[in-house]
This record gives sequence, C-alpha cells and structure tokens, in this order.
Amino acid sequence: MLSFSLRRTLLAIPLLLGVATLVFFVLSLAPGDAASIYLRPGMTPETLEHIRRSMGLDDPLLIRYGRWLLAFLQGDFGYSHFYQMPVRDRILAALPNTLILASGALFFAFLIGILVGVLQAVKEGSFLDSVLSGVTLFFYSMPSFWLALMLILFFSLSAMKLWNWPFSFPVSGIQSPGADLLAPWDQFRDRIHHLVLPTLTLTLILAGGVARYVRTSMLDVIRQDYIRTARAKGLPETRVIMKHGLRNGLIPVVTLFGVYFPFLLSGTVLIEYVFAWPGMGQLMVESILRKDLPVVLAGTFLFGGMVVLGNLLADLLYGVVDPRIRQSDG
Amino acid sequence: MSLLEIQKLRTHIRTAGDDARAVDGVDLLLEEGESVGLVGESGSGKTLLALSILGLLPEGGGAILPGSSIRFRGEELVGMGGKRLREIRGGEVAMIFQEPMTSLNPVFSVGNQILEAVELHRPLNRDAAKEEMLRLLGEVGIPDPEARAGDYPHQLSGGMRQRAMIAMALAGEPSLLLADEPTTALDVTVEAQILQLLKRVQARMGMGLLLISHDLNVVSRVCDRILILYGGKVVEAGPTQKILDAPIHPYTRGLMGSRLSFDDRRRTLRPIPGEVPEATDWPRGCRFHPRCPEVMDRCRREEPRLLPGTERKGAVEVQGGAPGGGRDVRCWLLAGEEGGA
Amino acid sequence: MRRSLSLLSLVALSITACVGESGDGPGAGLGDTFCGPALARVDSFMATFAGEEPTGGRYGGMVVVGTVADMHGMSPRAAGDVGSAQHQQFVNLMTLIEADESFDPMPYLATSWEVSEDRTELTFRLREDVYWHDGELTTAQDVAFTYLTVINPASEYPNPGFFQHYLPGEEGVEVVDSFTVKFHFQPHADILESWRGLAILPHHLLGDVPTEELSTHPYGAVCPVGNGPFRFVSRAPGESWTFQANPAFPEALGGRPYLDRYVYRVIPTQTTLLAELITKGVDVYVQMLPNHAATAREETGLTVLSFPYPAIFFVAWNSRVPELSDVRVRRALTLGTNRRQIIEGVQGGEAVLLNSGVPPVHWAFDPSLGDSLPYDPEQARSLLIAAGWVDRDEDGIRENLDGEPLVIELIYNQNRERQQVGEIMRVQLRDIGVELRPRVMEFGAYMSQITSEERDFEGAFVTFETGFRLDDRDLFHSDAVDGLWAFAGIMDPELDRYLDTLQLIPDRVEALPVWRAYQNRLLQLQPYTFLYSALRRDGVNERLQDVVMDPRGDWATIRQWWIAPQDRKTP
Amino acid sequence: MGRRAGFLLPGLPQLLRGRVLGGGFALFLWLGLLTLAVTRFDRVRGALLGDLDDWIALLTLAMVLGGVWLWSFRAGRRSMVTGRGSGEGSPGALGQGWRAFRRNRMALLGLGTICLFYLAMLLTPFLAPFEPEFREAYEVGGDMTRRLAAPSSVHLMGTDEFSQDILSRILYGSRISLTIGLLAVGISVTLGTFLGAIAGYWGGLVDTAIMRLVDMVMAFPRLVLLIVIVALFPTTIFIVIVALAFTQWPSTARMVRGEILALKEREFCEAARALGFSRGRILFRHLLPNALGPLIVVATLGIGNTIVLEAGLSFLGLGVQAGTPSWGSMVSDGRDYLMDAWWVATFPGFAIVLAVLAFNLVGDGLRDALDPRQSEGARR
Repeated sequence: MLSFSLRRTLLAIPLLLGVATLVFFVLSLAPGDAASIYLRPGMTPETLEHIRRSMGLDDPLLIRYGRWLLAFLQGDFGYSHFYQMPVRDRILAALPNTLILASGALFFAFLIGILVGVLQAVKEGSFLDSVLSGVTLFFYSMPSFWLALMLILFFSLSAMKLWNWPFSFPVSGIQSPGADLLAPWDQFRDRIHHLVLPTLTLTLILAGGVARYVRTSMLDVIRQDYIRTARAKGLPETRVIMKHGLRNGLIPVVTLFGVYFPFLLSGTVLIEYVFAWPGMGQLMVESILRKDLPVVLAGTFLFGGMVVLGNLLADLLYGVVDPRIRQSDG
Repeated sequence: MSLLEIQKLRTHIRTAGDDARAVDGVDLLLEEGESVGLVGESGSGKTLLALSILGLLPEGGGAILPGSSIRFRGEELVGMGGKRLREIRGGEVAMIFQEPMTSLNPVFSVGNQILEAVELHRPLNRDAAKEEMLRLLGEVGIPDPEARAGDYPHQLSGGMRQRAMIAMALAGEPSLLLADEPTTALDVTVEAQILQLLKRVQARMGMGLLLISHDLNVVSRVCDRILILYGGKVVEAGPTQKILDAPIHPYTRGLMGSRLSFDDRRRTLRPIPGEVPEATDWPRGCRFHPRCPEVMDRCRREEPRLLPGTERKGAVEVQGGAPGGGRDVRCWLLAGEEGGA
Repeated sequence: MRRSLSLLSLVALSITACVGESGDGPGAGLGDTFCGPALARVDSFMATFAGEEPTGGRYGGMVVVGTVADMHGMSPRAAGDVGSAQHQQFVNLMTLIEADESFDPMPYLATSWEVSEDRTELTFRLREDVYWHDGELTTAQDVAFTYLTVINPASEYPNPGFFQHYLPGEEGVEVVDSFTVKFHFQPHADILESWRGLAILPHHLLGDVPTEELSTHPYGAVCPVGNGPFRFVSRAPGESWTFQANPAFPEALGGRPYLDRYVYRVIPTQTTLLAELITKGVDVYVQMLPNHAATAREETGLTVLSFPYPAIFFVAWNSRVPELSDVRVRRALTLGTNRRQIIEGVQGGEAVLLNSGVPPVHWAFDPSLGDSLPYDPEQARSLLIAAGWVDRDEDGIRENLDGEPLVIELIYNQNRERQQVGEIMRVQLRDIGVELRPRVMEFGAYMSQITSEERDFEGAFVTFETGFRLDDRDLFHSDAVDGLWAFAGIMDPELDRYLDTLQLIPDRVEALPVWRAYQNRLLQLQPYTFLYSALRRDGVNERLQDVVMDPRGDWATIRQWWIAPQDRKTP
Repeated sequence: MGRRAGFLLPGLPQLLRGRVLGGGFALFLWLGLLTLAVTRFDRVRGALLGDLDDWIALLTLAMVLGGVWLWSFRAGRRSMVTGRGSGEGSPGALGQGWRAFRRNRMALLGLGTICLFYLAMLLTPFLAPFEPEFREAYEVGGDMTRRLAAPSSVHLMGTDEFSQDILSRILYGSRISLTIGLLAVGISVTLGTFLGAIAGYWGGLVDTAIMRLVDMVMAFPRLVLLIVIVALFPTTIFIVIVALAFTQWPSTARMVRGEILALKEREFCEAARALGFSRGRILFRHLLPNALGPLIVVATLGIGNTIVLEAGLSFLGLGVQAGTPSWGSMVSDGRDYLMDAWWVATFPGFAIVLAVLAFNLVGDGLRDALDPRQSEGARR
C-alpha cells in the first residue's frame, strides 16, 4: 500500500517535468516577444537586444529548453526578470502566505463542512436539512471573486460606515504596514485580523462542497447496521453519530481532502487577487501575464507537486481512517 | 411480573403512500429465563417487532402506534426515551443481529467495541473493564482473546464475528437477549455452534431469550415456546414440541414443509407458493388466504381471530392434549369449534 | 534521484520559511553576500544618528501609499516603470537637479551648473554633504559612473535617448574634482531635462559589477542603498516596500523628512484599493479611476488631488496599410470620433483634448490647437467619399471600388480605459460607415506587433508618458521610419525639417513658432488620432498634510508631507 | 370538461387534476409567452424580416406556444382515459431515474429555471427591452445622463457606463455564458467519454498512455492552466471554449474508465462477448449506455462549474473578447463601480449564481435519481 503510493509519487516526477515542459513550449511559442514587455518609448533596438539576452531569449528554442531543463533538474529555478530576483526567493516569499491562508481556510472548511454535513444527515428531510442544503449549494454555486467583493462591501465598508461597528476588517494584504513595529502579540492579532475576510471567503466556498459530500457519505453510514448495533448497545446518540458514524463517514471524505489539498497553492488565485494577498495565486497570474517564464515553470511544477502530494496524502490518510486498507498490505 | 410483556403491539412503517402495517397487534409474553422463538418469512414483521422492543426503529421510518404496550419487568418501554432507555439497551436487554459483518463497525477493533459496551454498563475501571472484555471473548469461545481483541471485524471469520457480537451483547449482563436471525449468514456447522453457544450462555446467565428466525428448525433447537408470525400477526403460538408435532395453521404447516432438517429426511421439500404481500397492501380477510392451500370463502371475507387451538376440523387428525393446551391459532379452520362467531 | 529530491525539498523548505525571513536560504546567493553586509553598514551608519534626530512637531508618523502594480526597484533598467522612476528621483535616490512647481530647474544633488557658451559643455558642482545611506559621500565619481552605465545598452536603461547627442563613452564625461563633473556633447536645445530624470547610482557599491549583470544584481530590487530622503528598509515582493526617513539628509535640502516611515503597498484590484482608502487602510490611492475619484470626493476625510500629467493617449494609424495611407481616411477617422464625449464618458471630463503629442504641461503646448479638428461626422463622410469609400451595398459600411469594406482593426492590451474608448469609437465610427474592430491582445504580443519590423497592425492604442523633454524624431522622422517607434510610418520632408530644427533651438521664444508649425503639420498629416491627456487623480487622506501633486509626479513633494501628532496611527 | 379546459388553457387540465407543478408551469409559460407576443407584437412581426437570431426566436416562440398547448391537451386527454397521468414509457434505468427525479421538488425547480434561462436566451430579441449595444450616450447627440442610471421603470436593472441596459445585456450575455457552458461541457464529455471508454475497455498500453495524459492535465490546477492558455492567445470565444473543454475532459475520462472497468466484469458483457459481438459494438452499444447515468450527472454539474470558471477568467480580464457581453465580463466591468453603481456588477452576478444553482440542483437531483444505492436511501 505505502510502497504503491511511493512508487506512484516517484513516477509523478517525470510527469511533472512533462507538464513543465508543456508549459515551457506553450509560453515560448505564444505570439509576442517576452522581452518586448520591457520596451519603453525611446528605447533603442540595442537595449532591447540586451534585455533579450539577459532574459536568455537570444538562443534557439531547443537550446533554451535544454538549459532550463538542466538547471531545473539541479534545483535552480532561474531568475525572475520582472521581480529582479531569483525565482526561488520570489516563490519563498509568496508560498508561506498562500499556505497560511489556504490551510486555515481548509481547516475551517472541513470543520464547518463536516459539522453541517453531519447535522444535515442526522436531521435528514427536516426543515433544517433543506435550509442548510440551500445555503451550502448557494455558496457552492457562487463565484469566489464575487463573494469576496460582497464580503468587502459588507464587512468592511458597510460595517464601518453604515452600521457603525466598532471595528472593520482589513480588506487587503497580510498585515498592516508597520506591523513589524508592534509588540509580538499585537502583530499576531493584526495578522489574524487580515486573515478574516479572505479565509471567510475561501471557507464559505469550500465548506459548501465539503458539507454536501459529508452529508451524502453520512446518510449512507447512518443507515448501516453497525449504527443500529451501537444504538442497541445503549450508546448516547451523539456518541453513536460522532464516534461510530463519523469515523466511517469520513473515509470517503479523505479522498476529498486529497482533491482539496492542492488547493493550498492554487485554489486561492482569484481570492488573492481581490484581497491583494501576496501569495502564489497572485504571483502566478501576474507572471503569466508578464510572461515571466521561470516563475511560471517553477510554480507549475510546485502546483503539480501539490496534486501528487495530495494524492499521496489521501492514500496515507485512507490507511489511517480505514483499517481494512491499513491491514491489506500485511 | 413477566420479564417481557407485549400487548397489542402495532408498528407501522411510513411510506409515500399508505402506511405499511408491518406489526399489527401482536401479544407476547416472555418469563424470566424462558426462551421464545419468533418464526416467519421475511416480511412477516418479526425483525421490526424486535426493533420495536428497544426503540430502534429506523428514524422517520417506523412508528409504534398508540395503544401498544411493551413492558419490561413491568416498565413500559413504548415512548420511553433518554437515559433510562439507554440503560436498558445493551444493559438489561441486549440484541444481536443477523449480519455480523455489517453489524460490527469496520473501523474499530472488536475488543474496542466490546469494551465500549462493558464500560457503558458496568461500574468497572478501565483495567477491570479490559479484563472483563477478554473474559467475555473467552466465554463466547474465541480462542486467544488477547490477540483477537485487537483484530478488526474484517479480519475475523463469520462465526468469530458472531461470537464477538454475542460477547458484546453479554457485556451488560442482560436479563433478556434479543437475537435477530443470528445464524442466517453462517454456514450450517457454524450455525450449530452458535446456537449451542446461545443456549449455553442463556442457561448459565439465566437470561430470557427471544430468538428470531425464518427457520423453524433453528428455533426449535433452542426455544421453549414458539410464535409463528405472518402478515404482522401471530398465526400460531405454543410450546415448541406441540407445534412441531402438530402444526395447525396451514402456514405453520407450510413452514414445516419447507424446512430442511437432518433429523427428518423423509419429508420432501415443499415450499409455500407465492410471496408475502407488501405490508401496505394486505389482502382482505385472512392475510394468508392468497397462498393458503386450504382457502375457504370465508377466509377471503373475514379476518380470523386468535383462538385457543385444540383440534382441526376436517380430515386432519387431531393431535395434542387437552383443549387450550397452551396453544393459540388464528385460522377459520378452527371456527367450527367456536360456532362460527 | 538526488535531483528530484532537491525539487521536493523546496516544498519542505517553504513550510519552514514562514518562520524565518526569506533570503537567508542557500539559494539567496549573491543577494546574501551583497545585501547582508550592505544593509548592515546602512544600519550602523544610521545608528550614529540615534538621539540626534529632530522630534516633535511635524516629525513622526507613517504613511501608506497604495498602487495597483509592484515597482521594479532602483536599478537603471527599472526606470522604465513610472513608479520606480519616481522613487529613484524623489524617494530613495537623488537626481542632480529638480524641477520646481513651474518646472524650472532647481538645485538638488548639484548646487549649481554651468553651460558653456557654445552649448557643448555642462559642468555640475555637487553638494559636499550628501551621504549614501551606508555612510559614504556622494561624489562626482558616482555621477560619472552613472552616466557611463546608463549609456551602455547592457544596463538596459530605458531612456538612452536622453544622451544621444553626448560624446560617446568616456569622452562625454570628465571628473574635474571630487565634487565637480563636466559633460561634453553636440549642441542641443534641451540640456538639463535629462538630468532631472536620471538618478545617481553608488559607484562604491556597483563599480565592480559588470554592466550586463547590473539588471540582475540584487541592488535594484532586494537591497537598494540610496542617498535620498528615505532609506530602504525592506521589501516583500508583490506586497510592499518599506522606507524610513534618512536622518543624514542634508539640512539645506530640508533635512530629515517629517515622516518616520513610508510604505508603498501593492493592491492589484482597484475596488479593493478604494475600499482601503475609505477605511483608512492606505493614505494615498495613486492613479484613481475616474468614478472612484467621484466616490472618494464624497467621503469625509478624503481629498482627491487631480493634476495634469505629461502623458498622451492616441491611436496610431499604420499608414503602411493601403486604406490608411490616404490622409483623407485618417482625417475622417479623427473627425468621426467625438473625442470630447469620450473624455466626458471615460475620464469624467478630466482630460485635455489633444491634437499633437505636446502635453498640456509642456511649455510649447498650444491650447487653441484643441479646437482644430472638432467632431464633424458630416465632413468625415465627405472625406471618405472623396477617398473613394462609398457604401455600395447599403450594409452601413463603406466599400472601395473593389468592393472591399472599410474595416479597421484596432489593437490594444488589456486595459479598462482602452477597452472603453475602443468600444465608444466603434459606435461612433459606425456612424460614418467605418467598421472599427477593437481587439484585445496580451501585452507582449501587442508590443511585438507595433514595434516589430512587420508592423502587423492597422490601428493601435498607445499611451506615452513623455516627460518635459520632447523629441519626436523616433516617432515621425524619415530616418527613423524603420525604428521601433515609427508606428505610423509616415515620411514627410517638412516634418523632418521641423524635427531637426527643434532640437537645436535653446531659446523658447525662438522655438515656439517652430513648435507651432510642427504641430500644424501633424494636424494636416494625421499620423495619429490624438485623443487626450488625462488628469491624474490621487485620493489622499486628509490627515496627510502639505501634499502637493503636480506634473512632476505623485511623490515629488514627499519630503514635505507630514501628519499632525493626533492623527498618527499608533503603530 | 377536462378536455375542453385543455383546449382553452394549457395546464388547466393538469391543475384541475391536482398536478400543480406541471400544470402551473405550463400555464405560466403559455400565458407569459402569449403576453410577450402580444405586448411586443411589433417586434415579433418585425422579426419576419429579421436575421437568424430573430428567426430562431420566432421559431422558439411558435414551437413553445404550440408545444405546451399540445402537451397539455394530449396529457389531459390521456389522463382522462387511463385515469392517471403517469405510466408512460418503458421502465428502463433512465425512465426509472426520471420518475425518481420527478419526485424531487428542488430538482424540478432547478430544471424549470434552466428551461426558463434557455428559453429567455432563445427569445432574447423579443424579451430584451433594448439592443445589446444600445450606447445611446455615445450616439450622435447622445444623452450622457443615461450612463450608470440606477434601476428604474425604463431600465429595470439600471444601465452601465455605456448607458446600456443591464437587463438587455444579461439577456444577450446569456448566449455566451449558457452556450459556453453547454458547448465546453459537450466537447469535454464527448472527448472524455471516448478516451475513457477506450482506455477502460482496451486496457494495456492504450490505457496507460491515455491515463498518463489524464494525470498530466490533472496535475495542473485548472484555473491556472486556463489562464496560461487564454492569456497568451487571442481571446476569442472559440479559444475560451476549447480551453475550458480541454481542461475538463480528464475527470470525465477517469470516471468513464472506472465505470467501464466495473461494467466489463458484469454478466451481460460476457454474454455479449459470448455472442460474438465486435469490441466496438460491445463498448458503444452495451457498455456505454450503462454508464450514461453518471455521465449525465457529471455533465450537468460540469456546466455550472464551467459558467463559474468563465466568470473567473473574465474577472481577470481574460474572458471572451471585450465588448461581447457575457455575465462574467459584465461582473468584471462592474466591479469598478461596485461602490457607486452597485447594480452593474450585482445583477449579472445574480444571474451567474442563479444559473449555476439551477444546474447544481438538477445535477444533485439526477445523481439521487440515477444512483440506485442512494435513491433507495432517499425513499426509505
């Protein structure tokens, strides 16, 4: 089981290289000269030539590809011409921001999603179930950027101007400017404050999906014989659901986690854009638009890596929650 | 005061259309230490009856109708809820189910699941509870309890799983055990072992036992008395031996005919024709009449009452003892005696 | 296998990176060996001012400026981006001279300058009290180094045209003494403007760096060490730049700026930026959308500063294309476009109609020119008929004799303003029987199409930020017709003559008639349909005092900005 | 009497028989369309001389008016004969699914909404109060005060910065948004089914090759891949559809492959093999129809997903060519006016949410109806 997962993961590395190669050629062959982005009125052709050279665009495509591949395999992701720093540094600056945002959102999404899903399954067919179904489907159907804009309107602008709330949530960035001068505790609070709206947006959208999934899975579980057994044992209902039901209901949800895990990096693209969250999503979009090829390639590889990692994680988690699988590798 | 006294139990299942009258006025009496068998084809309402006792009807699916009464040692169980009901469940009244594979939670070890029941119903500390759990495993005949306790249900054989189920049921030291088709999913040799086990623990612990099965054979090996259920109603009830020796109701006779037994090889297998109708759509008159080989006009019109059965009208010889010899039958074939009420 | 491990390790590394500052990983490379020591020296130099700094009164507080795009930094190549250029000029670095409110040159790093009689020599005398933030003095050596660097195309400096008439290489510059530097060149009308834009670089830090490596050197974007009023503190790429007041800034230039801290923040969505301005998360919203300005004006505590800016917006018609080679067609396109209405609709009326590339802030701007080609669809139609374009099949679009419809494709990169103008022009030109097809392109592809030799386009939206020195030779001169910037591709001897002459007349009074003639000639030729020069709008929180914004730029007066003590946020 | 009622008013027979949902919908539809035809008679008559769009609208109007009437009349008559309206059709898997589906109120509501959306899309020339490009403010002698006008009786949903009527643009925009969803999913499902079926059925090297390709595309976050494609190539509707389709087919392929693998082991497949049918025949005639249920579910849910993605692309300014209204680009255009003219972005946003919600409701309903395991649970 584990060895199977590991082998699959190792097999994924050439796969990811293949993906990055694809991106390399798509970006390189797309119309327009990447260097011409840096053209400014009054610039001379000689300068353009130098820009092209320093971006490594003066060589034939295949040589460029070979050079990129060689460096890439050695862990050198190249140089971001737009940000004027090594890609590695640029990505290392963006990655933690995205991870913090997305992992928080994933945590809350699964927490809320599981609670709501279980509640719905327990109260199946009730008014509460219908209402919650409607609400989760509503958020599930909503474009994330749209929700983000609405939340800004409600929780920041209206909260402050119309409703006179004592505080409003910051609408952009990961911390207030000058937060480095604050006491550590206030710095922490400031960061949490900034996390509220983006996390809420992501959470609402993700939680809808999780809840729908959990509800289905729990409905299936609740009808199982062992739930009846647990009740016949005299266990209190909460314990029946939360121990015997949930533990089984979560097994398929683990797959969902495998699907959502790559979200840690890529799923936040639009939300980062709206909330000016300096993370991977924003970096990728800007780099694609600026044809900052090395950043796009490294990012792609990383994103793909997350998908592979997500699958591996789902496999491992499957083993943790389902003894039938854990034991099958003997 | 009887251990279990069921009166006029009516349990209906809600469906999109008419309610299904799955259990429709059953009376049952079970004394301390007595073992009673409940026999009927699938769809006769026997499982639902057992579930009704512990209030385990599927949520939103089934309901016990007003006027029904289930008394356990005089305590009314119908409408009971909360803590007391949970104390009774698994404590004073335990239940084992048909499919040990699906009835055991696949993600917890069997030891864990038994331990849970022990801790719930017995005032033991953790170590003592563990001790007790291992003892129970040994009691139900699982070899090497220490090792097996850590096993998950899927790692055990069918027989072992059912033993574990029984151990779990015994954890609360119940005075009544409801066994719903405990051997159906098992092969014949294992079935015999499990029945023996049930019999042994019942005797040792002095429990009352309600054994539910579609197989008259199985029940007759364990039980003192037998109730035959058809269409949610008792059609014949009486001491095991009497029913085996002289079945009166055509349905009982049908069941006897369709059973396969080792000790009675002379008989050929004669299954009852047709199927149990939907519980939403019982036929008028006697519920068995569409399948009855001895159907009469009256059967189609009127529903028979449950009467003390002594003899059979017609060609069949009358067996058994004195009138009212502890046997009740619901059939118009007996109507002659009553004078056609 | 070892290699793939190094790939995987990136993920692991990144997770731990939340704790430590980025840049201390092994991959930081040069950034580590250069930046670490450089910033340490800055810190220790600044520490010597502890306690001596002026406090109280106007001193103190932090200001946050929000923009939609990150800036490139302080390297010469970054000067192509307006935000970076302004930070080089006004914030982190210094230029030799400044402009005052009326755009006359003013001493800055240079105390005085002198132009030789024959206009071939320019001598700067530098201040002797300007320190780089790491404690080194700024000297003539730095100026000479900067000049030599930027005239080398390898530096990727975007405006080498400034120094085209200078003697090549080392012949052009002469270090007279530590604080005197002299330049040699061919005579030219505008001598000083180049030096208002070019920020001086530290020779002691970058002197050893090969010029071609300068554009990738960490100095520019990771750890710039300047000599301007604010010193660099930190940068979170894609997020913010943080600067701190420079206590060593010369007293004669105003000394230490009032603000303690200045933060440049990146917020890519303008709606979010407006929300931040309203909720007081940022103090300045640079380059507001017109309707955002209207919203902000209604808020209490906010002002919107709008000021003319030397930027021009036009449609370049490629006259190499047969349909557009006819001046009557180009003229009809301009006449058929209701530009006043476009200004009203797209810029909320806050723009000046143009009929030449001379922006309103330039001294040679002729306000009367704006009325020269008023919206006149009637005249446009007759011009088109005269040019042989008649709607022969009555589908609303004109055709020529061969039956080819008058369809013109207009390309532009993704940008809200351009999209809006393109849509409006389409509606308006349809009225005179021309089908305009606006087409959005990715920026790189768009730039390639308008600058490459093929010139595979018909019409293109272009915006130029011009500065105060105008030299249109690369746009319209016959000699430059194959150059990058000759979008229109027109060749006109009369225009050439004006363009050549203009570069040689230093006296404005003398030059003005030539400028007039040049602009009139453009009007006749219509290589472009000039649209407008929009006002720039910045939303400013009123707690920020003495903010003046004018054509010099958004940050030109940052040294005087101050915040009253009660308005300062408690950091 | 019921028969005559059917002649008079479609839906009435059903209503009289207590079938409120179906009858009510038919009645509402019929009366609504009739009102439309009468109130906008000029426009409808003008359509006779109009272009293709007009003709499609005309045809739709006629067909739906006639169709509803016919359905109601015939269904009414049949129910007179048989006593019950249902009971038609063979009880195949899909037929059973439909019956289960019909019991799901929310799903029916979703289906009704989708029908209305598409109907509105087809009838746009008659429904829209204004032309798609009604840039009155910029026409000769235009009135600039009509720009960004708040919702009023003239402009029910207000106007945008070009003085265009938002409601009309939402209607015209539905063509792009709803068609993109349908086409992209159509292409991706076809492609995914084909490749998935081949991979699942043939196995071996073909399977490996196709599944590696699937892995490769799936190793990419979809939105990022879309941005790469759409950002770098001219954004025509064609590119957007192709990009959306080519990023979605792998999940369909994976699902179909799984279904086929499972079905392959079933008896009827072996029976077909034993009868000597060709591989292609077995695959397309015997296996695929059995995988149809999950496919329909995936497709329905996929359409909603695709509409959201298109909106996301448009939000980044990468969607369909500017100037052509699509809901996503309308939201994107309106986001700058969020604080002074909320209606510009809000109404198209609602259109997106509503359409996606409807598709998801139907998808959910279909899944419940077509998955026997779950539907049994729902019935219990």
